[in-house]
Amino acid sequence: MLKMFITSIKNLFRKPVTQLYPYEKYEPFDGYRGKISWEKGKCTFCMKCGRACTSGAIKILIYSGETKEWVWNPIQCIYCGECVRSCPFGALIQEKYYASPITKGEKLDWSEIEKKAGRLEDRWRRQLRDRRGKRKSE
Amino acid sequence: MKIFELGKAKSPWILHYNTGSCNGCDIELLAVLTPRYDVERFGMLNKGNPKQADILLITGPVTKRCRERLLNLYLQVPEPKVVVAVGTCSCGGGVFRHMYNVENGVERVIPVDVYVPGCAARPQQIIDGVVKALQILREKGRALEVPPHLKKIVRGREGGIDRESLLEDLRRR
Amino acid sequence: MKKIKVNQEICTTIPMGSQHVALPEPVKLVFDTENEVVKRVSFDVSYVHRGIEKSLTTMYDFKKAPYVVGRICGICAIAHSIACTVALERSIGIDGEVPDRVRAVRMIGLELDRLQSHFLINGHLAEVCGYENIFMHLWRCREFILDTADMLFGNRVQYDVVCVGGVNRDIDEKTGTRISEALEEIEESIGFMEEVFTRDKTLVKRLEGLGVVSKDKAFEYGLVGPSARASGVKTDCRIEDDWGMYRDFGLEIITMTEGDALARCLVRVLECFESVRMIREALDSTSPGEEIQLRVRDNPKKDAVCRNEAPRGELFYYIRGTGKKIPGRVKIRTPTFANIPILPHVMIGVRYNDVPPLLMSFDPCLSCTGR
Amino acid sequence: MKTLLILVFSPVIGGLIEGAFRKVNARMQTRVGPPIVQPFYDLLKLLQKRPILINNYHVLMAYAHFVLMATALATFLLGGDLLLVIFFHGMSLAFLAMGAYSLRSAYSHVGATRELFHILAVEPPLLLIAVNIYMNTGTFLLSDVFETQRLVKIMPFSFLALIASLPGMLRRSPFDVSEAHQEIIGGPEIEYSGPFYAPIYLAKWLEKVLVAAFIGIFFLGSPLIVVAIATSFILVLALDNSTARLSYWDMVKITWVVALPLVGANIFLNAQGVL
Repeated sequence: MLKMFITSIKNLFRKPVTQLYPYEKYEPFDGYRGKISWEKGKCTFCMKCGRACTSGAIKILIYSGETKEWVWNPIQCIYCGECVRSCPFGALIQEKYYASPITKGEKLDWSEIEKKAGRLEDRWRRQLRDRRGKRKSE
Repeated sequence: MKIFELGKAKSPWILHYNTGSCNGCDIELLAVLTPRYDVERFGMLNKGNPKQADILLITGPVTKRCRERLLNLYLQVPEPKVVVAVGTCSCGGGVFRHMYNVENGVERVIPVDVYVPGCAARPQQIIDGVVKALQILREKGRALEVPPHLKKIVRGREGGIDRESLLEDLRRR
Repeated sequence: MKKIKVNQEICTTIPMGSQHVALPEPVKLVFDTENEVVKRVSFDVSYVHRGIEKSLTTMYDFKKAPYVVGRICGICAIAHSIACTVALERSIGIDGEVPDRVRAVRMIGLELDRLQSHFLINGHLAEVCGYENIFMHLWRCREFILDTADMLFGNRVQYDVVCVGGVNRDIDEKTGTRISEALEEIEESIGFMEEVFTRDKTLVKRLEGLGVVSKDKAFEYGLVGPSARASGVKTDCRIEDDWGMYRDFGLEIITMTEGDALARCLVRVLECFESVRMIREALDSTSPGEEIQLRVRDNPKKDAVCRNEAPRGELFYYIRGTGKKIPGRVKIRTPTFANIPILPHVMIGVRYNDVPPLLMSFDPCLSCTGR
Repeated sequence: MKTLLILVFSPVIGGLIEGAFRKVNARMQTRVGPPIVQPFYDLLKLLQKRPILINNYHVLMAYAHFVLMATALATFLLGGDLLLVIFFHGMSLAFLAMGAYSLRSAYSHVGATRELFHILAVEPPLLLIAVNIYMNTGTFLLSDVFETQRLVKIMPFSFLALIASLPGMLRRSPFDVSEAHQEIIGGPEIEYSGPFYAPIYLAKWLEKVLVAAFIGIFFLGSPLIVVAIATSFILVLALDNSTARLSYWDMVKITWVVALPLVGANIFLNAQGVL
């Protein structure tokens, strides 16, 4: 009790330990598991990252033609880094900066994208099955 | 008046509710109050009382038992109020998405204004989120200043939001 | 249970929860009090049930399981991850091949987690006693531990470092030396914590003799972890089911005999010293550069259990392997689940203002219990 | 004119004292803390919130609490009767408790009961101090008391008794039982919100000014008056930061055991003519 009393009074004349965060820039440690960045050139759309993702934050939309899309949802990701480790081509890199908060307007409609990805995957699977069936019948 | 404008976004009192998160974000929320980050710089106090709160910080993917409590808390906070979903699981479910006892995220129950990502959200991210929430709080405060001759109409329209109808809506889902 | 007659007419019913400042988690306690003395308690702990056990047998394959079970509880996340991983490894049959370096890294993770958890709960306990300054000081000290974790594993709370067959990242020598420096600072702050919980008059006055659990009672109710050790029960799963190298390092089990709230705090404080020693031993015994991840080819096929000592006590995992990617059954028994039944018994006869410290001294983690 | 000045300036000074309290408290916990004008921001915000009414009586009691606290302060500063000041102060706290009893909230009831114990703990030492002042000055009328210089010289033990009951009066740990944030979340004021919470918030400032004035009585005519007030407040804050909260029974016991004998000793010594 007495010690804390003296410490409290001493603290009055010491510098506070607070980091004035938004005004003072903060640099995360090296190796902090932050945002995931994607390089288009290296990606082959093998879907390994999507399958490795625990929380389903990566969806790959493969439309009928050559148009393919890699979607990552920052507010669904749990930042475990499993997708980065699973990528065989090094197309995914984990930056050391954390994602910033977003407002209502900037948010992706994730359930819509989930549905869409599911539909596209189903179609793609069906096509694959049909092709295999054709090959077998031949 | 300009002097009234000052008070709008300078003293957010927070209410924290855990709707089934892993405690990770909750302890980071407590850590935000401690000397290293000290959000009392922005006048933020952990009031823990919905009637005196301005900002609701909600963690967790909203389990089915929690949602009525969450709605109750939301309705008890006087306007203007801002809802901040802290952490991945309150934004969209995170790893709990599509589990059987979970509503995927806070937005399914009450309107959310700011989404703070991260699992668990860092104190820096939470501070960023609160700063963003303060801007929204200021805007919402302005929207409340309705001219007096329109007040009657507005009040009539807002009377439509009552607890029973919202609960009914929840049950139907 | 002590039978005390409750006069309904002069009773004040005080609900606590599911939202309350002293509770970071949703739990509802209803107290019937007479003149602020608790006469009857009822508990409701299942606000946070999310269905994780079920989802592990339907949604996620076993390689994702360590990440999912880490989200059961953010305070003892790595304890869950390790228990799950070890159980899975035993089920696959590769637990003998796990290299020493992996065990060491896992031990460092677990002990860091224990340190921060003990700091957290002791600080929070001081806060609910109305001693805000200690809360601020202990949590300031806790930031050193979190910084160390941030440096090592890349996150402050959810380390996510454990995977089936190894760990995700190794500790290189440069970081190793930096940790040894940080450990000294941490040890200093543990010394501060010890001084507070032994010397500070008002805090000791409030906690001493509060919620006494005798050794027999502790056996009877099957208490685990620091709560059991404070009553004199010598139990520690790190020794009993050693997945790491605790037996080699000679881990000491700290016990006390008083069994009150203060003893529970002091057990935690003394355990912190032991944890620091374990981290030092683990850092010195192995060197980086070895293989840190085994290739896992098989699926879990046997029944396996793992008992791990989480910061709150014994954590039990049972996994039934079926030879498929998804296990047939996952059963989790968490420490708080064992510690809750005694709470109504010790709370009766206590003044309402002593209830939050008493509750916090058992270190309840409802996210674990609800799952 | 003087009345008007007091009415305008005392809340401003009270707000600044409250802000300084929060700032110093934060610095003692090695934090930066809010800006010193933070209480004014809080008040402005509270006035702009959408009102939520629970019952009329509840709100009436909040205003009664504020008005009586303001009356107590005005009586004090305008040189009224010291006994009246203490009576108004106690009455105002009682109104807060009565407002809290008008609801069905359990926390509110517990808080109100504790508030009553609070009055029980704090008012007797104050009354005895007033009696001691009467002994030395021959009057309860403050305008006459103001003319006496440096009361602290002849009644040092009474001053110590006042310091001992300060944590109780300012609701600081170890005696912050009535608002006990971690137990009953603010106690009697829990159900007030928005503009109805504002009078209670203001009354808190006024109470601080009242306490400061009470300390000031002992140092009248001395240049140290401001220093004395500031030091005693800092001591209270340091005590707040070095103790845990005790129960309400301990509060009554400790305040009485420490403060009452001190005043009694002073009265005895004054009667004997030693001091």
